[in-house]
Amino acid sequence: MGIFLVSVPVIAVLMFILFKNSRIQHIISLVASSLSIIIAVYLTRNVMLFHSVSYSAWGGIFYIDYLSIIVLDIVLLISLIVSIYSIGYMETEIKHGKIDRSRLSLYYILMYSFIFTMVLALTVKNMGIMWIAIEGTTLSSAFLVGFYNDKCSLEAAWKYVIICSVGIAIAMLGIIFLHLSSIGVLESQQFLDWTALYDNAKSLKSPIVKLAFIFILIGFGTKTGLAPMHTWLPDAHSQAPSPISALLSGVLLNSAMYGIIRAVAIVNRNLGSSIYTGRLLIALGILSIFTAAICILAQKDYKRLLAYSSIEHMGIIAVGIGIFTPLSIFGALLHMINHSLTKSMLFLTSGNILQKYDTKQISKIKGALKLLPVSGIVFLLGLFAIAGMPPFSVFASEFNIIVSIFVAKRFFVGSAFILLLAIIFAGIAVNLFKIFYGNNQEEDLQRGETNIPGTVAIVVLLVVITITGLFIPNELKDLITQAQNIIIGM
Amino acid sequence: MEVGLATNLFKAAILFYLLGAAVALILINRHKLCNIISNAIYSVASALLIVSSIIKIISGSGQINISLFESPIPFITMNIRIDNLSAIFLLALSLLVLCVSLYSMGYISHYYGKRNVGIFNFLYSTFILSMIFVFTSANVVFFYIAWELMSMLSYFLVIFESEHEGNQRAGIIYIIMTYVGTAFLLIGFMLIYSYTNSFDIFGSSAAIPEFAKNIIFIMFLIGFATKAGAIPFHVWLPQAHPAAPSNVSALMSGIMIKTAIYGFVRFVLCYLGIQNTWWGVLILCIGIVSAVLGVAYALMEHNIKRLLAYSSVENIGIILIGLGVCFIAFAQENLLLGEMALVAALFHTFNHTLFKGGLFLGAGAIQYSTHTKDMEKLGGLIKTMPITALFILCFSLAVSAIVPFNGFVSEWLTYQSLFANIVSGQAGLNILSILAVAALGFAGAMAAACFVKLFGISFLGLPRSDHSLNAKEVPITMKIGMGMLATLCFAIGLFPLLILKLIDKVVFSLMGSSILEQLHGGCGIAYYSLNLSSGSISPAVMLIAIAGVILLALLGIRIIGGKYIERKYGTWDCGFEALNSRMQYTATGFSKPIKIVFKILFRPSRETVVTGDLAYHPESIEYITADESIIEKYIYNPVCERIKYFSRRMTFGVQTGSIHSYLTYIFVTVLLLMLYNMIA
Amino acid sequence: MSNFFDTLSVLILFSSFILMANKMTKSYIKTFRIQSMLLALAVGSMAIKSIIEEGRFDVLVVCLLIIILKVIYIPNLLNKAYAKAEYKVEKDFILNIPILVLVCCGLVVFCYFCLSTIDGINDGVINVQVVNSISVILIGLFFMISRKKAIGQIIGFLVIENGIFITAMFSTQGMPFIVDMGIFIDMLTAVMILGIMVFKINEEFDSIDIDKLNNLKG
Amino acid sequence: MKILLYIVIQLFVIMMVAPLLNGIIKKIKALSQKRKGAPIFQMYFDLYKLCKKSSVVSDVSSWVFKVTPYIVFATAIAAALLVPVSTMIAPEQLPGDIIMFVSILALGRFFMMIAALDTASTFGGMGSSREALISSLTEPSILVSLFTVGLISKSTSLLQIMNVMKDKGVPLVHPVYIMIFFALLTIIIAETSRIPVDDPSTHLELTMVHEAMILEYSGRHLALMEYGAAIKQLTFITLLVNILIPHDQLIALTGISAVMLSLTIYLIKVIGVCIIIAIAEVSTVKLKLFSIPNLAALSFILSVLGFLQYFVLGGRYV
Repeated sequence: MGIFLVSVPVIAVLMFILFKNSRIQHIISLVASSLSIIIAVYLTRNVMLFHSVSYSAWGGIFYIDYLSIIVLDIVLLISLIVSIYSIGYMETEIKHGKIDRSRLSLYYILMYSFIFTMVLALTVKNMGIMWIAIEGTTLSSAFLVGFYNDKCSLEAAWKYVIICSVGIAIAMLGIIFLHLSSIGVLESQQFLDWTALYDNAKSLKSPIVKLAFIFILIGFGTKTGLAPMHTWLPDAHSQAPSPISALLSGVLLNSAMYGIIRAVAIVNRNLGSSIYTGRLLIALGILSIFTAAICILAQKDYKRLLAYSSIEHMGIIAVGIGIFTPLSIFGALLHMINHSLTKSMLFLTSGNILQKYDTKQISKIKGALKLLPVSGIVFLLGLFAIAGMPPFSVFASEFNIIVSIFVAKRFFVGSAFILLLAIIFAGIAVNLFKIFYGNNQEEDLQRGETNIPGTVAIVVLLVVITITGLFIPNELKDLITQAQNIIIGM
Repeated sequence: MEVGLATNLFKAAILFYLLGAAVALILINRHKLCNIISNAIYSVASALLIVSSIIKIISGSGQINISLFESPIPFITMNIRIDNLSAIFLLALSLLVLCVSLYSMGYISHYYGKRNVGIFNFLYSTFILSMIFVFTSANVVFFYIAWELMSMLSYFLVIFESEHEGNQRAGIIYIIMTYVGTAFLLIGFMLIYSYTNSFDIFGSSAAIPEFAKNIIFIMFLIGFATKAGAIPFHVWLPQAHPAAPSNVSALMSGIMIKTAIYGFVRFVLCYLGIQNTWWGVLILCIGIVSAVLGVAYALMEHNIKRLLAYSSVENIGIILIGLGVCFIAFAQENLLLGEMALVAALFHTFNHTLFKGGLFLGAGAIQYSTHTKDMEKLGGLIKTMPITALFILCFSLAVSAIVPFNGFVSEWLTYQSLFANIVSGQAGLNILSILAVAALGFAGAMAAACFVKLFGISFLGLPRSDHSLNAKEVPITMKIGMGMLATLCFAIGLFPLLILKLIDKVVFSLMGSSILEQLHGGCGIAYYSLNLSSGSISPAVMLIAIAGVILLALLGIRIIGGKYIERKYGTWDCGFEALNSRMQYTATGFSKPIKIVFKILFRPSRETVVTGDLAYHPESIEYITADESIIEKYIYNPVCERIKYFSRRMTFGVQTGSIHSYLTYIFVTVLLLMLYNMIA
Repeated sequence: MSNFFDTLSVLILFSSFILMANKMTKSYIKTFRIQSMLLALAVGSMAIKSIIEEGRFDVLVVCLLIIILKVIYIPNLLNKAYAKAEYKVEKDFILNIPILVLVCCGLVVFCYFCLSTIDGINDGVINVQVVNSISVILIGLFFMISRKKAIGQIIGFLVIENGIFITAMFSTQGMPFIVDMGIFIDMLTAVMILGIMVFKINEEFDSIDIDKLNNLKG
Repeated sequence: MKILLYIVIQLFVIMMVAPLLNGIIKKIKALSQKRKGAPIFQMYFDLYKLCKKSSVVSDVSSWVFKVTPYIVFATAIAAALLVPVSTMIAPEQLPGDIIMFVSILALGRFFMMIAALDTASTFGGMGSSREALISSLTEPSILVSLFTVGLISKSTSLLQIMNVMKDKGVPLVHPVYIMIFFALLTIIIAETSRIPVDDPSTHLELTMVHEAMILEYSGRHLALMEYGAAIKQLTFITLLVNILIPHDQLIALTGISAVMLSLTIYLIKVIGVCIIIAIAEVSTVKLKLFSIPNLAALSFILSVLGFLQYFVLGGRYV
């Protein structure tokens, strides 16, 4: 079944290559993503029944447990919504003549290979292959970032590939050291297998593990967008087509963060304390939030602003993991989910705004609430949500993380954290709120939504994040709690 | 049994508000119907809430507990606990909401067809609900959620007329200030939790060390002072309150900023307990500054609603003076004085809710019939809108602390508590208290001037523009809304014990002893405290005296001078024939002397623009005066500029666009972390 | 045997010094080719060793792949990509060449100090190979920083790859086979994608000067 | 019973004496200018005449205009009722204290100010705006000084204060009271619109404040206004003399004769203060509006100094 999960995108890619008719391609993508959702649901059930799912195929490298299933579900859910959204979006782009119809299949091919690499990264237990998959995500999304083939997007793509590849290469170095530290502890068929590494973490060579960790942190941190390795992120997110931005920000960052979490779990178990990793993670996390705050204050481009806000939230998750108490891990995982949903909603909405106004400049946009009755409201509420206003879901997880920081008696970190969040909200309010009101100068824009299905999907997302702010199903809670136990090691 | 009744009434009220919200959304396209029905529902709900809270207070110091729901997410639990303190604030809230809702039936009618009344009423009711929950939440998380919701919803209401640039700016300043303030609150709550491991508002703070309590107090001070709009955290208030529709401004200025007072009493006084005298001193100082500066800036405004907003700052200052004395007294274990100061503060809170709400409704009425908020365009409205004029006169007298209206009684209590706070032996405090007395006096006189200006310029004299010339009296429902408030102000002014008894019960249930024995004598108030016995007043008697004298005067003059003969004639114009409305004193002119005397506060600037080349016959001469608040000029604007500059520099310094610098970051990070690894 | 590997690692390190000291685009590629040859030599000898000792042939395959890809294919690809590039000599660096080389020496020393304390790398006698190969990685990264043209970036990236590869080889006698394969595939695609992008950039900006790519800031 | 008696006597004394003072002051001024001047009782005649006259009402004005004179008059009287002319006739409890006293006067002033704006005349606006300035300048010092004496006698009730002061004998020897005395004197000059703050005997628009506000009034309304002003003035003087120069402790007699004696002494004191005021008027010139703050500041500083003298620095009192 897991094999199907991995193979669905591959098959989809092949079919895209075969069928050139765009309508058929839309259908294929819908079918593929909904199929993978169904499989994901099935897998989730299995995981909840048997605690983990693994397959003998390909030397048994496929292994899914609570942690990976959470991230996996996020990936597939977002990709379903994105594929729904993409139909309307791409059609409009073609109508506006931004791209010609022939590139549609390229879009889908790249998008599904992107999804494939992410699914692969989350379903294998061999760190080497996970690394390969994550490098794969860079390569497959490179041309998506540069999809419009203009100066800016090419530049963004170039920076994206170079910086991420270098970072990932450093991560590889870390993995090699992890491998080195495990030589003599594991026998050869379970080399680099993180379940094995985790089980025997106590007997690994700590000095090398520590060395390995810093390289892994830098490497995957680059992909996660932790400052100061975040520099590729605003460019890529702002230049990619909006659905892809949603995928990048809502999904890719989480997959990279997943790698870090795995490493942290092993290292902390090996060292027997979270001080070593905690210092680094909290430092990088706060630094990311700070950088995001500063940049958001001075931002003129709304997609870049959203991108910086992603950096901020990755920082928050990093801090949560750095604290490394059950509560903070719970908060971090919950925050992963909430941030993915909220942020991808925002990026998709920004896609609608972009298509309506045909500019990324905040100053050129006025009266979004009038022109886009649905998207406008969703975007406004979404901004409140991403800033952590109750009753939206981001608030709940942020609150958990903040509480855990203070319970860990790290008062200065906590206060800085809260104040920085306030500054970020201020930045968003100052820069972005003005797009909603007033009347836009050029009158030729007519009122109303393009891309109805996409808008419906967005509204669904909004409803979801509003409800989950106050209430989450117990199954999800168990899932997260189990994952947290896996990380903490109980 | 009574408590049970109160509980059920409370639940019913909540359900009614929800119902109203639902109705507003259902009838979203039938503007008139939607407005009438939902406002009727809100009025009913408020009536229920009034009864419920009164029953609650009278029925003694028990508590109403309602558990709403428990979320699977950690800490997200919502349960309600109403004690007398919550109840008195609920009473104020519901009284105001009742009047405002009646008023809105008429007031909103000018939105029909233009704006989305359904959304408005939905926001309106949810806003009220959020405030109710702020007053009644039993755990910090729920309080925080309600607090944030209150800010967000009120923000939406502030920018409801969002097509004006000014309103957008006001909304942004408001939401930012309140969010940052709340961040400080959150830090405070978190510190509390980190020591006590509980979010229970009614829990004990024994586990918190002294030092931490001071920090927490500072955090709360910043947070709540921001919401209260006390100087120097007030900048949002004169922006946001005028921007909102008037019935919302009435709610915001009348009760929303009081949530901060509730917060002070609930969290600092009841939860933390007063540790040091300097807490009270700090609050007292803030109060003094707010009272003086607030009214001073109010006097300079000629936009009615901005004037009222600044006057809210002043009244918050007066309330804070009361609170400050209360805190000082409790810090020195002077229970009786502390309780009286608390009574004074709560009573003034209550009164301010009534008359400031009324004033904003009045401003709304003016705007409704003249379509302007600018005094310079008004005048002579007393002829076209006599009833409204009468009501606004009452509110003006009340807010200027003049007998026989309610404002006077609470200020009297504040004076008395300051009076009692002065005992020989504590030099610093004495000086502070006497300064507070002086400040109160100054504020009182300035407030009187301020509202003479408001009433005199906009209602008396000749109409200064067509706006006021063709004004019409407002619909009956609006009059009812204002009238009820005016009546309340007058009644409470005459028989203060009506409310004082309730407030005394509140204080009794908080502090365990009552000062009702000191507040004796039918409708008079007298206060005797520790070895000093000071005066007693009786507004009613004074009123009777005044009335008697007036009758006597009428009688006497009738006897001496015979029948009253009156000749109508033009105003004295020094023989210059064509006296016109532009020759009246303007609002600006009225406050000019004070502006000049207190230059230091207003930084007045003026310029004369002469167009046309002819030296002696210019085409036009334009005379522009401006003044700006020193707080903005010297604190907020520079800071904002710095932040903006810094952030832009940083942003372009970090995100340079050159891939080499990006790679350098990674490179340096690698080296640093390797060093860290070597050291750690 | 280990002396032999030490010598090789030193040579590889030295080759990256040469790379850093270079100005000519062509000689970048040459130097990289030489480095890859050295790498192949190391891996090859290791392969022979492993065949003799354990009868594993996968290392040999890896060695062949290196020869095919890194020694032959990629250099040719790069040469083609730069055949029509308008410039042959790189003029401006962030620092001048001698200082760059000195900085590289500093990097080696730094690595030595940072790693020598770690037991596992320093069990009794310090594992020179690991130190050298990590220095190679850092130098590769530094090379990317120091060169302004796109080719500098690609070469630097490849040098980093080499560094990682020999680290893997020297420290752990080779990663699991499948991982090696994956790495190769990734590297190949990466280089191809970069090549394509270089073409596109050349069209859009009519130059491959990376410094022209600075529209996205703030 | 006693309260009724009090009201009757108090009203009688106040209403009889109040107009007299203006006469006296005017007389003294005239004599000092080598004029004969109007008879002392001139103001009674004026009031009588005004009552008989019909009144001209501006057609712009509203009911506020006509109500105001009665309210001003009534508030003046009501305020006067709070300041007993002699402690002998006073009941135990009065329905108001310092703060009530100030607030009652504020009521009258409020109406006077809006009435001035009611007629749309420039003078009125000018007058009320200046009145606003002056009142807000004097309010703090009047409160501080009254509070100081109140604190010394541990009460804010004027009657109480007078009683305590009475027991202190002749308090003026103590520095505190001297300062309070002069502070209050300055306030009286400002409040009763006398030179150097205001010139009651001019209609020059540059100088007038109080006159500008009642400029539109005529007939019985004017009478009430003038009478109210006179009563207010007397009330302030009573406040001053009965608090700071108590005399009842000197009277050994009891019964009606004592009251008579006390009242006569009271009259003498009042006239004495009038003479001081008159001398001040003749010996100074009217300040320009923007120098009034200095005067107010002076009186404020005096009152605060008095407070400091007593409460912070010393703490001992006679």
